[in-house]
Amino acid sequence: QGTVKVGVLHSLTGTMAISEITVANAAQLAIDEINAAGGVMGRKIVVVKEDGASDWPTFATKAEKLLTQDRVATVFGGWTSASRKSMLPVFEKNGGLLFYPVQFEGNECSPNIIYTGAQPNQQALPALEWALSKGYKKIFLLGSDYVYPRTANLILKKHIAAKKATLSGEEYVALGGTEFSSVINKIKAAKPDVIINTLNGDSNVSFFKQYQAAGYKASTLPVISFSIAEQEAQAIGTGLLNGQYATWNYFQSLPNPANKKFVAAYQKKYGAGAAITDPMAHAYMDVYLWKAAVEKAKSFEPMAVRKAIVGISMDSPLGRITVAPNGSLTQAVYTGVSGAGGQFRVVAQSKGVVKPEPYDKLAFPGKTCP
Amino acid sequence: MLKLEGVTAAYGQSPVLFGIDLEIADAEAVTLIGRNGVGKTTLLRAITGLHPVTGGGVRLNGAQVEREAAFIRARSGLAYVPQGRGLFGHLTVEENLLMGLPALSGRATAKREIPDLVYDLFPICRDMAGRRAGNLSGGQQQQVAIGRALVTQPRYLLLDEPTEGIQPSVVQEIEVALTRIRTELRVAVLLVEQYLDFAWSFADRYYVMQKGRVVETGHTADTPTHAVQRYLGV
Amino acid sequence: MKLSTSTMAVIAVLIALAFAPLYLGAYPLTLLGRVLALSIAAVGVMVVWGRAGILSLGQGLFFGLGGYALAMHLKLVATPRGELPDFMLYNGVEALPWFWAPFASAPFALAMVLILPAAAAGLVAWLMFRRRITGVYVSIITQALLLAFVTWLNGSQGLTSGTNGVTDFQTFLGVNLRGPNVANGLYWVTLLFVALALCGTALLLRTPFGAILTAIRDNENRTRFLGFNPAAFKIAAFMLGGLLAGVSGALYTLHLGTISPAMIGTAFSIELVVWVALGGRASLIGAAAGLVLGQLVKDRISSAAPDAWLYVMGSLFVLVVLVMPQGVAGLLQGRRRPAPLPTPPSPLTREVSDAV
Amino acid sequence: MDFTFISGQLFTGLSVGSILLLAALGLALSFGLMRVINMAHGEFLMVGGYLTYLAAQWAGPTLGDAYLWVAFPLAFLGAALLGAVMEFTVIRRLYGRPLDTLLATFGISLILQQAARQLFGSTGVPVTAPAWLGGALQLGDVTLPFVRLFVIALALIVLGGMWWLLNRSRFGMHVRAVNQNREMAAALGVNTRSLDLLVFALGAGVAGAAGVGLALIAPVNPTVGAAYIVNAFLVVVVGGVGSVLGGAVAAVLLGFVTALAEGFTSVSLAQAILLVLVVAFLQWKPRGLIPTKSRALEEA
Amino acid sequence: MPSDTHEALLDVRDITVSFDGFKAITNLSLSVPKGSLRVLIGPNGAGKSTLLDTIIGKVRPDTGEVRFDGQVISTLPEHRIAGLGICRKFQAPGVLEGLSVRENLLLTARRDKGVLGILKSPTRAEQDRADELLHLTGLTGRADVPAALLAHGEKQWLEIGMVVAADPQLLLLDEPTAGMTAQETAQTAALIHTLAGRHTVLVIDHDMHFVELLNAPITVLHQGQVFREGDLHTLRADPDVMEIYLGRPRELVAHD
Ligand SMILES: Nc1ncnc2c1ncn2[C@@H]1O[C@H](COP(=O)(O)OP(=O)(O)OP(=O)(O)O)[C@@H](O)[C@H]1O
Ligand SMILES: Nc1ncnc2c1ncn2[C@@H]1O[C@H](COP(=O)(O)OP(=O)(O)OP(=O)(O)O)[C@@H](O)[C@H]1O
Ligand SMILES: NC(N)=O
Ligand SMILES: [Mg+2]
Ligand SMILES: [Mg+2]
Repeated sequence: QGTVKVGVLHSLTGTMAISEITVANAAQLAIDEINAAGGVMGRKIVVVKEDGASDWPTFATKAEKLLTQDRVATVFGGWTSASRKSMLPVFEKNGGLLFYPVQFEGNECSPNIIYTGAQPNQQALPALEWALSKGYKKIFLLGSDYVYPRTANLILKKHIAAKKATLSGEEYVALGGTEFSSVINKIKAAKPDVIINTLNGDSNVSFFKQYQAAGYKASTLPVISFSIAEQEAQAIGTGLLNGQYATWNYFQSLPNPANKKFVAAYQKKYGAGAAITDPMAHAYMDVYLWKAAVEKAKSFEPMAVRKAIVGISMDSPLGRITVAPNGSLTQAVYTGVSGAGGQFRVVAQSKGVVKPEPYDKLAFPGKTCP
Repeated sequence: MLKLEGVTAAYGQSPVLFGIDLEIADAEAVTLIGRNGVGKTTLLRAITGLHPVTGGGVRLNGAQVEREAAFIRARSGLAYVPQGRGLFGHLTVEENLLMGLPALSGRATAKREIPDLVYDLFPICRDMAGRRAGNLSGGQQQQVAIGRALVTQPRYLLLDEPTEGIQPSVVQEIEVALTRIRTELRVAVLLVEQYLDFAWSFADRYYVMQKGRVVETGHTADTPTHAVQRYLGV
Repeated sequence: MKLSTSTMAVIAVLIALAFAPLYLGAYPLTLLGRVLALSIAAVGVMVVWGRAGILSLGQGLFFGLGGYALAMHLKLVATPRGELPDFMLYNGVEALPWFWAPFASAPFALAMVLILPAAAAGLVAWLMFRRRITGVYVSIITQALLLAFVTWLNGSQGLTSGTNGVTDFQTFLGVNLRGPNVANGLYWVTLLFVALALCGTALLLRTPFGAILTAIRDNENRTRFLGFNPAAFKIAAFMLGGLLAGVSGALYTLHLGTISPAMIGTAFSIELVVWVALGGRASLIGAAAGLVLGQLVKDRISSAAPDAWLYVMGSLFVLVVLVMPQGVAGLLQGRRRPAPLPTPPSPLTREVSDAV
Repeated sequence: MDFTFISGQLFTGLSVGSILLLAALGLALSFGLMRVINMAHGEFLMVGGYLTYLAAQWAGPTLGDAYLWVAFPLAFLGAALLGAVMEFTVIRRLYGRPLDTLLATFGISLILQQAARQLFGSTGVPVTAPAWLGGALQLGDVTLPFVRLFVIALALIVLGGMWWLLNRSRFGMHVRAVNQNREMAAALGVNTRSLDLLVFALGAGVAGAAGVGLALIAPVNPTVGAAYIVNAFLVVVVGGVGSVLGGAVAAVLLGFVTALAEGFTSVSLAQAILLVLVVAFLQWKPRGLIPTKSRALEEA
Repeated sequence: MPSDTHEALLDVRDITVSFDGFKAITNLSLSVPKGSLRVLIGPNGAGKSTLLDTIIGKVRPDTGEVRFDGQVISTLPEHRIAGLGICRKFQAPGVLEGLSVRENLLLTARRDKGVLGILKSPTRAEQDRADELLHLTGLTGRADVPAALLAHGEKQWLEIGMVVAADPQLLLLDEPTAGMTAQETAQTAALIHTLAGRHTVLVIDHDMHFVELLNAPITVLHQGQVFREGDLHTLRADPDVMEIYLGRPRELVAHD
């Protein structure tokens, strides 16, 4: 009676743990804060934490467990699109609700998932716009070989063509790949103005080390990354990343009061130097979003919450956000430049907030969410 | 003096040796005979430390060694030529001989090289020095194996059926060589052998084993071979 | 035929399992069904490794072929007529690839669930055993082939949906996979297949086929000079292992509602082997039970203490190999028959043998 | 395809080859000689990487870029120590059972990865190459980064040392003898236990030192070892198990094949192409480039 | 003693075998008539085992060919050669260690050795044959013991039993008495006599007592070539044979 269970399902082990543990921490922080403030509709939140172990079927299995055995009211979790895709049928079958905090490739709108990370039009396209506005006309697309980079680049290519810019090359490296000699050689031959980088995880470390060894720097060939946030920047070593760009809906350096409070609280709990990233901020905010929706619906019933959540608007560390009918967020987009301590300084931002578009109009004409 | 006192040994749960007593004086030649499977090889392995004893004692020059590792016993002067010869097939003949040198570590007196006597006794060791030992024929391997045992400058030499598969003239050479080893180097020899004529002409004393036990012992000079034949028959 | 106590115990367990839906909750039942589906692959590992001595680290390849064969059908069924599967659309594929088309037919797809893995295993085995590749070479080659397959799956998103795998199925043979009673039905079907795999393999290994596999494992050359063609028997065993892995993959896909490269990769394939080692590579029941119990324990511990889990699993790998090389089953029957595996009898005589 | 690109790819082949070789060299001892399928080999590389990071942390402030010269001995000794512990507790019970060592060492690799994760966090740690390795040699239009040249040199030095040790030294002869017939070697006075320990530790140490080189161009994180392990084994198998030189040739060959495949198809396809080519090659030469008859391996 | 090739069951024609440039067999020809018993002796390293290796397909001749019953077999895969009815006992015993003694005999006794044929259980006749051989080799008490646990000599016996169980037309026995006692050697000789006639037997051994008991034509091999052919008595008197092979061993002195 006095409690409500929620699931937190991230990879705590395996390759993805590098990114997901801190995301789980951020969700936990929000839950702790809410509990300290009296809970949700008078009930304390009890967390059931599960490990997706960087293994997609494990995500599905654990989701099944959370929904059918623990009977949680909602789940916060997932990072890779693959993990989300494998959980999706489980949520649909059992009528559960999942908050997914990471930027993704769009092309999906399950009624059982709240996609709070950026849609392609909230990260990739604004980054392209910004690059073009800076006069970078020859664009090299580099990504990890999986769905998000491939689809994001498919969309980018349509827009590059439409904007009469030049695609000077496109390469994919297997997830976790560490060897970039050939890629750099190809880049050298292609002579692009800018690289749009959708490499994920550790590959970025190798790439930037080898990019620098080959004599490149931000001033000669800038790189705009979509999967490098403050935490990854620390791992790469800030010396290597200096002056490079990233585009997100959030940076740790955002000056808004909600963010100041969030950063302080997180660092108090997890260590003073802890880096804070866009997916973490989304995960943190997701918990508050869910709370608001529950209170609006006056019910923990997932489908009632899903219904109530549309239209909710709040001031979060990301700034002002609103939930659109398709279950994604209307949010602002920032491009930052990497500087000391792995922090990004915002150099450009969207005019106001950007509405989420799960299906890119150019790449997938006629497709919309039901 | 090499002395066994009530040695027992087993393979897993099944005992194979039941209290073996056996003694070899310095420079003595002793033969150990018995039918297939009575435990002769196991006994030699127990003496060298390659097979653990489950009871009893092994004394080497007065020291209890039954708990010592095989390499320690080798360094105290025990050399072994196993059934099947145990050469390092991928190493050359010369390297095989050199592999006898580690047994000299810790022995101050020893010269760390292959004694000329080895080449003298077994010219094949020189003729085939660069060949891979695994490619030699059986008889050639046997000679290299004994030669290698001599490189260790042993006081006790244990030989497991050294004439098995060896051509008659080489058997004779081996007999000559073993006799010289005994007399010139004063090495004691324990010879496991099925070839009775050879064993009898070589050894001073004999032990007969049956089903894991020593059932008879004596001097070869006093006992005609046919007197021990019954232990070897069906 | 008189039944031994162990056979009776197995039958009792199977009966108990058959009634599991009556006494297990929804999640435990789902979980049990899944690991039972996997145990069929474990039976295959037992044959290939436990008996024939071939350690394949690429069983995921055959598991995946079975799984993908079924998944392609399920995906086509879930796609509206005249349209392309969604992931193809997002990857700019314009027409249904030729090798997808026939999978629209259920009988074809079901046949492929059996044929594809068995044929692929046969081909791989033929390539290796024809050239007398043995031992760890086989392990490394199978792992490399699996990796190549996984890399290709990941890299060919328009054809395979890449990392995401094939997902979002709706119906199978007219049954709504998200319907209310599907769970029990699927569980029973799985159990039926497990029983079939166990009985069929047990019967097969009782014939001299089982003995010849052991003979080949111990001394391949000798069997050759006795007039047997070891390659043929090894290929047969490998195909059986592949077939069982394929069936297992298809059932698992049905259970999970998705199949993706991550499910069939090297980690999966090695884990499969380890659970078999835990249960007992020389024993059918041991292999299957090792997998089922191993997976259930994994589920428990990884929920309770995710950080500790890898330590537990890692230590388990080490301990199984060190303390019980014949697995739990080996411990149980240790009294009856000395295990010949761990002590190669006499390296001394072996070294110079004419490599028989 | 222009000349610059092609010469660039040739250099890529060489440097990929040198990395493969570095990753594989320790295996020449543990796998090539001792027939231990050490799936935790990658974790020795990882340990080398973390120790490089620590060396930079401790020695960096005082020594500056010279921290690298502290890193090599530290990584070598650290990994060797770990290898020794592993041999002492696990491996020595498994000689003659290569497939079992594979499983046990896979378990150890899981443990080491998790330990690294808990000690250093799942995010990798940054290692930056010394400034004097920062530049590049410019040959016409072709850029040869110093870091790459350094890694190639490192691979050559380690290769030469290992070759001498195994084929020319007394120690190497003992090692080969022990691994053919452990019992007989013991019966000849070789302390096989300590020799095994030494050899395995040495293999681990070599991997640790190689890890320093890798840390200069690749990430240092808990899973980095796993990224190299399969390729390292392929190098040994293609080269011919037991042959250090075969391994070297194989590494360079695989490097060139990779560079060609990456250059002329796409980087993502290259790995699959490489793996299939390796399997095809083994059809042709099942025992690798320089075969040694190795019964221990076949009888597994 | 050259024999008509039509009668010869085994006909080795002018073969040369070399290993890394070293010629183990040089232009060797040998033919063995059907139903006969032939003994092969010669110094260690003469190439005797290599000749058997070549017959069973373990090594391939560089030049020349091996014919069996008129058919060229030196190009066939090993199992096919065995399938034609050639079975060899190796110098070092090669039994199937993971199988029991009885299983060893049953497997070799099978007629159908194909993948599908193997699924049939052993026939009554095969089982009886196995029991008979267990008795003959003195291994009845060890029937259910894994062959790995046998002593060296017991393995020798088991392998002899296996060769007999295979019931081949041509038996190749490489030093069957190595490590046997004198009595066992005599038993083996007796056994071989019962086999000759129905089977063709080629025996290699260094034990002259045994060779004497076999009482069969002898071929002496030396440096990969046929050196002499004849009976034991003639050969013993031949100084060249004495020089390269027999030496002046004790038994010669004793018997002369
Ligand atoms: N590795 C082993 N495991 C189990 N039992 C064994 C093993 N090796 C030998 N035995 C058994 O131990 C007993 C003694 O064997 P051992 O080899 O010592 O006999 P042996 O007297 O040397 O015979 P042979 O004359 O045939 O060489 C035999 O009964 C044999 O079956
Ligand atoms: N695989 C091989 N590689 C290289 N040389 C070999 C190989 N096999 C045999 N030889 C060589 O061929 C020659 C003949 O060897 P083989 O084993 O046939 O002799 P053998 O007559 O059987 O001798 P033994 O009576 O000692 O058994 C020997 O000199 C041997 O070194
Ligand atoms: N959705 C992603 N970044 O995989
Ligand atoms: Mg013996
Ligand atoms: Mg021979």
